[in-house]
Amino acid sequence: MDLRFTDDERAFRQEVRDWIDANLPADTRERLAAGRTPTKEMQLNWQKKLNAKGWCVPHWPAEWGGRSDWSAIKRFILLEELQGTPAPIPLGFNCNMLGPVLIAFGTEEQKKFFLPKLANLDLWFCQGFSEPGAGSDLASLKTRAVREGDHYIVNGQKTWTTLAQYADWIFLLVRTNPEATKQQEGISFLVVEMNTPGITVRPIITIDGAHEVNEVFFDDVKVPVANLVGTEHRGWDCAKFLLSNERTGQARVGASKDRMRRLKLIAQNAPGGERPMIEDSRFRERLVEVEVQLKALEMTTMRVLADENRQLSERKPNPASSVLKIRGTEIQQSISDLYVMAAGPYGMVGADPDGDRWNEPELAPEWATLAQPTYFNWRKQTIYGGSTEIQKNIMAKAFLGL
Amino acid sequence: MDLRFTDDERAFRQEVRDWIDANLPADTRERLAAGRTPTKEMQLNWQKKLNAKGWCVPHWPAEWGGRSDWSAIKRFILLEELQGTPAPIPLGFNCNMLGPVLIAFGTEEQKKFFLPKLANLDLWFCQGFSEPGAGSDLASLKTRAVREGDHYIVNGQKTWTTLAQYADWIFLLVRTNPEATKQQEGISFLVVEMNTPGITVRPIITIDGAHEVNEVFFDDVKVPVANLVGTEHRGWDCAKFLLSNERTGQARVGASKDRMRRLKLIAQNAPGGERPMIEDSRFRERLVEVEVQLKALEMTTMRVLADENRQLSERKPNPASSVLKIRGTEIQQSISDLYVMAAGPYGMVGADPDGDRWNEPELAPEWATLAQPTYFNWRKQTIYGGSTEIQKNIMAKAFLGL
Amino acid sequence: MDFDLSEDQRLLQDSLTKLLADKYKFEDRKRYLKSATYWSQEMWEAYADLGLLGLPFAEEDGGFGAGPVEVMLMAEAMGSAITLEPWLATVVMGGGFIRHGASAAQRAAMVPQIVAGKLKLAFGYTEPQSRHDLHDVATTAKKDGAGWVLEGRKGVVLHGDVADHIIVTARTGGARRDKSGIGVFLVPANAKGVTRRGYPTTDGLRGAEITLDHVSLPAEALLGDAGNGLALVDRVMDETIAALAGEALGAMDALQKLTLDYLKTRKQFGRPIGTFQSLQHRAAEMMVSLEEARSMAMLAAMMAGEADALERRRQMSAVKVQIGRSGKFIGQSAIQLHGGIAMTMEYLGGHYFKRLTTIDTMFGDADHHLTQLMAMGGLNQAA
Amino acid sequence: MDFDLSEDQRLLQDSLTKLLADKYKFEDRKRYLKSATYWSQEMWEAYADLGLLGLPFAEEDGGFGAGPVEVMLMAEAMGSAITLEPWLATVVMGGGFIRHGASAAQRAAMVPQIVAGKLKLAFGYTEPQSRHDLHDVATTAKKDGAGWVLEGRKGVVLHGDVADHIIVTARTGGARRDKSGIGVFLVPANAKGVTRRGYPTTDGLRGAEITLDHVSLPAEALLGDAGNGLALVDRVMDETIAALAGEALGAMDALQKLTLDYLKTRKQFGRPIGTFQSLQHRAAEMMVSLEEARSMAMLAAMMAGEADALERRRQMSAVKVQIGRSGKFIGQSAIQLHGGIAMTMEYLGGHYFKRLTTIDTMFGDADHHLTQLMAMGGLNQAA
Repeated sequence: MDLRFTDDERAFRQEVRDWIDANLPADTRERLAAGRTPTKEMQLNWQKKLNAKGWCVPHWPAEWGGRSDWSAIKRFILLEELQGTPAPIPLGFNCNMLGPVLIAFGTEEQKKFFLPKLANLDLWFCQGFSEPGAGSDLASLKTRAVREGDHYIVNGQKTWTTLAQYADWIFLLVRTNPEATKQQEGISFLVVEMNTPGITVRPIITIDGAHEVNEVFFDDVKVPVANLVGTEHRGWDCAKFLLSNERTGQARVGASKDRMRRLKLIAQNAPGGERPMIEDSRFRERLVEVEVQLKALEMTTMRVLADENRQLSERKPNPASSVLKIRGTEIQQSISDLYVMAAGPYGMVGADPDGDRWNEPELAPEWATLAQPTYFNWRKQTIYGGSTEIQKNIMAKAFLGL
Repeated sequence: MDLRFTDDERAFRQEVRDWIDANLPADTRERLAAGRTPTKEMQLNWQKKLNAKGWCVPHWPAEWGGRSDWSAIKRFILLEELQGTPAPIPLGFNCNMLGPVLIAFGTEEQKKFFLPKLANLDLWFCQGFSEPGAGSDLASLKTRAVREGDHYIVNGQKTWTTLAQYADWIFLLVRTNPEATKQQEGISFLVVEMNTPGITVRPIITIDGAHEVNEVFFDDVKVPVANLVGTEHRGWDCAKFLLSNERTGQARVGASKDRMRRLKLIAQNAPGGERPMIEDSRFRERLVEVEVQLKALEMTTMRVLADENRQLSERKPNPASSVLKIRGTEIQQSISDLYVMAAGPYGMVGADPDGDRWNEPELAPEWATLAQPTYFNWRKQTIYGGSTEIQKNIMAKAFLGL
Repeated sequence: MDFDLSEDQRLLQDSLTKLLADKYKFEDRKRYLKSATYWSQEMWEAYADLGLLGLPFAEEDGGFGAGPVEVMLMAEAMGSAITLEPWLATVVMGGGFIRHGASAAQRAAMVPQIVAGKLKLAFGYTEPQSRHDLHDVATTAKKDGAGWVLEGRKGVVLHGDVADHIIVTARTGGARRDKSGIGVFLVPANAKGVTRRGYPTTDGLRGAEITLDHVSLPAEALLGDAGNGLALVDRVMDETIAALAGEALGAMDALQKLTLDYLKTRKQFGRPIGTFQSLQHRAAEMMVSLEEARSMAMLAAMMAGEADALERRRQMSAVKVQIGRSGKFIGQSAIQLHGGIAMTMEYLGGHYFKRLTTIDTMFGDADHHLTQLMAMGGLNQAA
Repeated sequence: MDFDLSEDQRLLQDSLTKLLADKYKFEDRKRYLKSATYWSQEMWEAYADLGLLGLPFAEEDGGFGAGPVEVMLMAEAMGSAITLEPWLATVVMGGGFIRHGASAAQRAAMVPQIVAGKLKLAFGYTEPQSRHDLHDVATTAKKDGAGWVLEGRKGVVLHGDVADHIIVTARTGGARRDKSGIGVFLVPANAKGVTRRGYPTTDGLRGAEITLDHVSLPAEALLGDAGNGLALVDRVMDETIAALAGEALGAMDALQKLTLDYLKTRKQFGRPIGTFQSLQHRAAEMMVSLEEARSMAMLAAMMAGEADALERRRQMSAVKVQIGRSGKFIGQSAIQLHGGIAMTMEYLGGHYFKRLTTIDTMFGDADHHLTQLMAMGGLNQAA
């Protein structure tokens, strides 16, 4: 047992850091540092650079651009540095969700056509899983796909579709056999071009004023049968595989560390009564409480990574992995709450109703005006990707034997 | 809406306070102030005094010594002053549990025989409800009573029987009809003399080292049929009635206020590093947090009392009452935890294995050596009298409609 | 001790509740948000008709002489509809300064105007550096003959964009964070040197940044004592916190109801989600927290008029801590129990959550008041 | 980075786990508690046979040269059986002072004795006024020729009743709370002027009050520097906290398992209580808390040997905060999920709860270390 990073690992971290510094456009870094999401152009530009460097999909097999010589820890170091700079991270829908599914379940043609484009973000994918009636109970989805010759005819509605407004394609779950005895059976996994006739995207504006998610309507949408991934009616296998991937990413340790680092810097100057905010005892105490939790999360992430480093055959379900989503999201929410506290009354300055957020230094610092919207937005963390309640249900079954 | 105490109420409080000061023996007050329970003699002596004053059972009907001219608030003031002195409060088993049950369900003979003795503690009752297999699921009790002529023959086991070692009598639930279709049916409510042959009391020592609760075994115990309270097989009605009584007492606001007052005094001298403990910012913060919760609990108690002041016919189930048990017990536990914090390392000084607790000032102050045992003991608060989980289940049904 | 409402109180409560049920549905509110003022002039007039704008003013000044209990009841009703109008700013805050600080002549001139809905007020006390500290005042008031000249900036002034008069704190003496040397001034919004910029607050209400650039005011613009204005501010703030506690309570109560409805109707895994024990228990904890807030809002109404300022401030800090804690717990829990739906602008629930967040922020958040309470020795002073 | 145990580590762990499974059942423990020393001499000898008493000492001194990872593994196993023997006091605490503070001659004399189970040590640092502050030392050490004379009182000395030597802090200069002017002294328990009174601690272990009444000591009784002993104390304390984190982890893990077993077997309302979702979720939260503690215990083992004292103390404070928080949450939850049964002396569960409570108290509770961490600027210093 040796819990320190090796010299190699430390050297790699420095290499990543130097390369990011040399290549990341200043406007991208600034926008992300303020806690905002990258623009579409920023994401495209950066992911292509990363991919050219060979750092976009290291977890894929070598033949598809992956780096099988990398340890899980090395992959984590890259991710942590990207989150910590902060820089855009490779689009999850492409690289962590659809990519691995295609590698495991796709045909050779599908792999050849899609994988390079996913890595290079030549195609932007979004995810069509949730439906208005199927949230935590994903398997109760109702969107139908009926086979007619070489096509499926898809009808139904997806919701919470993140960045559908940017997407070229969507991967989705559809019900192909409504007669199946179990809900999980009779579901299929399709990929569909967003510009197919019959698809309508409607924005959902969230309480922070952002347009991040959408409803996607399917009205007699014709999808070639070749767009089926895996076996017909067995799409649930793909979905389960997809949802179990990349647990360590969910903890977002690098991002949280960066947010904390910035908050401490901010609080050294932000007004906090007699002294700067960092000297406020309640603030400092809450800050330190989160630091301790975050350190435990970081160590736990390492433990899970060490497991991922093992051969699949040696791996046992690791209860530590359950910490990652539950605490990782709680910590992110706590940090957003600390920003609200630090912002104080000026945190109430809201968005310009005519469009973009205020960003006029004479009114309030950008971090302060973003504090409450971010806090609002991050309530989603404990809801999506398997809510905290669902996580605990899973734990009770998988690890506790209850 | 006028939330202040009336002049009458204030005068009554002063009267109570003066009377307690004049009548409570110093050794009783000191023992209770240290956070210990009264000895049997102290309880007997004090309750008889209270009863002679007419202050023991004010909530009973006038013919049995009650004070129908008193408002619920007046009763509360008395209770709060007793808890706050602190002085022993009238034995709950006698005055708040069995007494009201007899008044509602007992025969004239039972009332005449028992009620005066209950009030005056001429008979000390204990409660035989819980069984090893019937905790939260009280109605699953297994102790049997089989009728044979003029007697029931009782066999079975009760547990968690508080102060059974002091008791002259026990009231208990027994199963008289094991064939009943619902668990709650076929249960009867009996009163039994503790010196009846076949009854064995075995102490349960709790983790704080105290002997407060017992197991009580019934081995062919002959109980006269005249000792049945209410209707045979309908004992659940008595039990439900009993459990729904005196919700406001469960909050123990007066006791918690007294414990907090003492803690603040203690902390003014207890070592806390450079300055006394009261100046320790974490301690003070936790203290103030509890003060706020306790104030909310006190106001909530008042609201529920105001309801109890209404005619029965006007009363609606008041969701505020659910706060009392849940938060009241949490607050008591939090206070016990604050004592542990204040005691610091000297809180680890444990009980003398040969008998009584250390009480030698040269070792550590008594409050400090009692801090951890009290903290251990008070974990029971959220377990007994309907655990917090059971309370939430009840709320979900009764108030939330879930 | 008596928790029942009087007949008059009940009538007042019913009339506003009925008005809001009728005219302040979620769709109405969306419409009001799109109007020129971002709130409803029509509702403002309806409040005037109901007498709500004159509620706390003395009858001899043209008001209705109601007390903190009535104010709390109205605030509670408004909270349950998350109303947008400048009632708190004009009647409770502004009105508080007029009641406790203005001369008889000023009251005679202003109160009837307020009561009629023709005069709106706002209170500016936050400054870029002040955070929640009411005594942190960099804005200066310099004597100029019989009058005063004000110079400085006030931020996040609730409804400062539409107020006819802005009441501001300004330093007449001493250093920036001294507790003495603070005066309270009544500044006509159209006075020369006053510029203001309105914006929405995060909860959809209105705030404004107000710049005072050599603003000349007559002697009577000073409300109360030139050097001891902080006591007046504290008094009005405590009344405001009491009203805000009522508003928070109304919002929490409505959000709790909305959540319970959702738990009963939303189905997942083939049954209403409200049948899942973990969600039932969370809902039960929300109710406990709600009832604590209700108790403390009542305490606030009881203590708002307390003469002992230290005792009053202690209790109000405790109230603000509770409101903040309950609001956060109920707000966060409601979102969590709803899932994604409550995170959309199109759903009412998220708007309560946002309002509860700003209610915590306003006049000092729970952490701030906890610290204040610690400094004041806590609630129950050791003998 | 590598979380796997080496073959040697695994063997060591297995041998102690096996020994304890065999000889440290709950009934055995009750028996040991009733023996003359209130712990088991037989087990002490068994630990010696396994090499546990010499674990961290250098091989050249007669030890086994093991590191903090091995110490943590042993402590974890002992925590899972809540062992009673003075291993932490003798080997980790006492041993720490011998390793880092004693001369080569002292080490040569003492280490083989310790390893053989023939010498027991204790560390006295608490004083009636000191609370958790290691630098708060009223006990004095006055120069007396080449030697020293000690005067004072040490309290709650873990296993001080049976130790052959008591290691104590004493003030060689400066004022009571100065961080300099503290020396560390090795005091034979049978020295003239030493009186001690043993008692059980709340968790069933042993503590002692030790009075030093004009105790004359030779020059070599001083371990390390006469005025800079605090650095030595800090170093040993940090190693002790790392071991204690392991012990806490063992206790939490065992208590969690016990609770899960109970949830699966105890029936109420006609079904195992572990089928109730609210209890499942509480158990899941316990597991999250347990895994956090496990991660931080590993961090402790990693940082126990860190040369940068400030960085080491920061991390150890974070560890102690986590251990305290997790121990309290898991302990309280375990009792709650069990119901009354876990509150009885006859049930194992409550004893874990009590031990976890004293583990939090020892060497500064979570609140103390949170405050320490705040004073040190937190874990991750702003750049």
